Amino acid sequence: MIDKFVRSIAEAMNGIRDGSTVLMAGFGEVGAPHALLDGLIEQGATGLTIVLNAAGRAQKLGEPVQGIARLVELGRVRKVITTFLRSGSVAAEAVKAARMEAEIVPQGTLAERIRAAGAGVPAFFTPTGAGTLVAEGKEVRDYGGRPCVLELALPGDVALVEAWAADRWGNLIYRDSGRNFNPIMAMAGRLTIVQTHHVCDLGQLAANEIVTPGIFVDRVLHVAAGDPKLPR
Amino acid sequence: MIDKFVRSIAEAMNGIRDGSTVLMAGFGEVGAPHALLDGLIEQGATGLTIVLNAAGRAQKLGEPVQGIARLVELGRVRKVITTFLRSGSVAAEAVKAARMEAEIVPQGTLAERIRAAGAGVPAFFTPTGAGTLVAEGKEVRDYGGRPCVLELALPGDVALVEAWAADRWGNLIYRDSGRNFNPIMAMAGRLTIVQTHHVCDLGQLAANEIVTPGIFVDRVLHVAAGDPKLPR
Amino acid sequence: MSDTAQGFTPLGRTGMAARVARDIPEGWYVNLGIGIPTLVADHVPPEREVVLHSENGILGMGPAPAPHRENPWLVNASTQRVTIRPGGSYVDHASSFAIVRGGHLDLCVLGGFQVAQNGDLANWSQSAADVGRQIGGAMDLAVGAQRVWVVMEHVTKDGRPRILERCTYPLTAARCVSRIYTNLAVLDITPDGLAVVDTVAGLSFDDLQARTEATLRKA
Amino acid sequence: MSDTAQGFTPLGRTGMAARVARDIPEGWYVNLGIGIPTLVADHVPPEREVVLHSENGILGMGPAPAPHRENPWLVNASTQRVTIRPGGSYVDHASSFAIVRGGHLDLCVLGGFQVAQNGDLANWSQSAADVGRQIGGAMDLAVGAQRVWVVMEHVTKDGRPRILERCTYPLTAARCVSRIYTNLAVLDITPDGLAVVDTVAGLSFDDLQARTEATLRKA
Repeated sequence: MIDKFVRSIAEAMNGIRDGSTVLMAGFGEVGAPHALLDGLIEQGATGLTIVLNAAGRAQKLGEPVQGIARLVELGRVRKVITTFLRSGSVAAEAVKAARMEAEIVPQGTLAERIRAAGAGVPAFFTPTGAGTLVAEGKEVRDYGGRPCVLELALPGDVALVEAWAADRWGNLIYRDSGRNFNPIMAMAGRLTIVQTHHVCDLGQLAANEIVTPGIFVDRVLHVAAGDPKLPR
Repeated sequence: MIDKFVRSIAEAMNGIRDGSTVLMAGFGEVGAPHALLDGLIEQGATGLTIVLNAAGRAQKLGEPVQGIARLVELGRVRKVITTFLRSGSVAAEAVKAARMEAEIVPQGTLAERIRAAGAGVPAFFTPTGAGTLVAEGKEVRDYGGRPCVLELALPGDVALVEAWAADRWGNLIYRDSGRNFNPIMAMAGRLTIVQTHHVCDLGQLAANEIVTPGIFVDRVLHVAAGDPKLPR
Repeated sequence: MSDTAQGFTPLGRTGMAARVARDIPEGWYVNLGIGIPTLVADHVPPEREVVLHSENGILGMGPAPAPHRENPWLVNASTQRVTIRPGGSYVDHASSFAIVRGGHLDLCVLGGFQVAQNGDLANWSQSAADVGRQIGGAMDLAVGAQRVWVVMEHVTKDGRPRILERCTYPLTAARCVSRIYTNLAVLDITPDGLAVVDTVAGLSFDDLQARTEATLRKA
Repeated sequence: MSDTAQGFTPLGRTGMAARVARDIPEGWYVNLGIGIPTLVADHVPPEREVVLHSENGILGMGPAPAPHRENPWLVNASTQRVTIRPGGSYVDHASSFAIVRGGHLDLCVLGGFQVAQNGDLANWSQSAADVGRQIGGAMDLAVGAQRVWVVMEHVTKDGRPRILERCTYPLTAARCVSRIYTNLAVLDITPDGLAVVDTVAGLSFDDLQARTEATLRKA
């Protein structure tokens, strides 16, 4: 019997190695695998490359340092690949102090690079970023009279995903704008680890409504995380 | 009020021009827009490039010449782009007699080229076809030690799509293996025309279950076509 | 600087948003960027069906929810809680930017730091040396949407022009902007240069030109 | 040619399919090509969970439906009516081949015209000059799946070998096959050449080599 459920955070995080590239889903706290990120902080892997939409908010005085900011503060992140590096964030400070690298990527290019990795497409051309700093050092070629930049697939050794509901085959559905990067990161992770709010029996998720088929998923952990909170 | 419904096949087909590239969805008769194809035959546009998974079956003696075979027989097709050109089909005979061109494409490359067109990606590399006849005349480049072929996006001037249900915004869902090429062809058509089995009120299709958002759809025609039939 | 003393009243943020909204016809698919562009949604009359797209995979986004009716699972690209209209739908991030890059949006309204007379846009960084960099979805939107309108103050806080012969900040995209809405005027970017579509009452063409580096012409 | 007179019995189509099925462990994601590979599904014991993929966007495909229980909206890549198992799902064609090309299938079982000793596969055309060409999904499957097993008759109808030093037909993909199941034997393609895993009872190594152009070695 196929059963991708694991029983603990430790089991979910087992085997993540130093130097891994970790894809981390979520957009504006919604659909973000917070419990798995906490698990990764606990697990100890270092020298990580973290791929995520936004590398944390401006850190306010006295506010606890959590999530990606915590991982950066611990010196465990070698590089972030992101679309937003905000001034005043722990990540921006680490970059300024040359303790961490940052690659800032247009959001559509980030999404397409991740999907390409999952789809076995090693590289593609996109008009996004042509004629900007983003194109520096990259091959540019005209298609239909428009300059286009060659971008490479961005696979993850690990993908951390949050689902609304999952079954033992690892089939997933998402809730509302919690979908965001989750389906494509699930595709692109060599080891895809999911935290899910709800657990379904096999067959309970309708075949026409499953968004991520279990073929993309390796491990599922049931975490009734509660509703996403807005940044204060 | 946005209302993409049209009232007749003639209205659905209005304005399709000679020389158009037409994307035609369906796989094994399931999810195939038969009524729209009949409408195209009626409408009269010629010099067409037709993109579809399989360019018809071997024609049996006495069997009526229908669908793509009929369009080819009428001399209206300049070229087919397809994954299956079957010996004994009207299309294969037309190619043999040099009355029509054919480009035979691996199925995954066909699907990805169509999706790329819809996604604004003008070209991509794929390992599929490297070292085969498919790669002839194409740029090949190594990624991760594997030769990969540069393939171009394949947009349609027109896409013909079959849905299970649609609303007036053009939101679509599909039934079972009737999904196949429909969502990607809907994305890639400059003019996307849909025949739908069922009509829903706006809001009746759940936001989390819509497969093709109406942004990809231009016209919808209600055609209660009945169940797909197997080839005899 | 009080321009009212000079015989005209610049638009506020709300006024600028309302002016943009006036020009969006029914049936368009539109992405509204962070800042003033987000306010545009409040000024499209509810009976006019305009389908709003958000980068995080929403089509058919509705207004802010009523108090105590918030859906914590539904935020826009600015991380504000929003609603979804009947007919709305969700897609993943790759599909969301397939919509953007694939040319499926009729319009994107973006904020700007600078716009050049050829349509070049700079809206994400004031220096190539900046560490804090926030590209987000702007580069994709700028190259992908059928039309890009920029809404911004006509000049900087210290009075320097933002509408330039050539951008000095790092570009978001080249030759992408077709129209600029400012607190003083609406300008079209045409093959023959910048054309003034309209101005706030009491502001003369020469007054506007004085606040604009690029050369203007009457439409 | 009756090989039974020679002291051994070649496997039939069913026997070949059953032999392949024996080697597929629980939990694998598998695509079964047209022809004999399709029959493999019937020989995986129902209690062994193997998830079958079909190019037209099905995961978790089940066996043929009972009579009068057909779902006309559900066909496999060979256009035969099939069923879907609990846990099955549907994806669009681009996603279906993202699964294939992206390396997500543990195994693909394909038919073949010819296999070379280096793993080259030819299974779609007997001549570069053919007009009828049926590539379908084979090229994507051959490059994308983690393992490619080929199942085919050991020799052609007129007795010529199909397992060659080098393919003479147009290639489907280079160096993709890892194992060959024939009506006579199971062969592994290894860096050291073709290794015989097993043969039908009564068939000697020399008999097998006589029917094979490429050089064999004992495993």
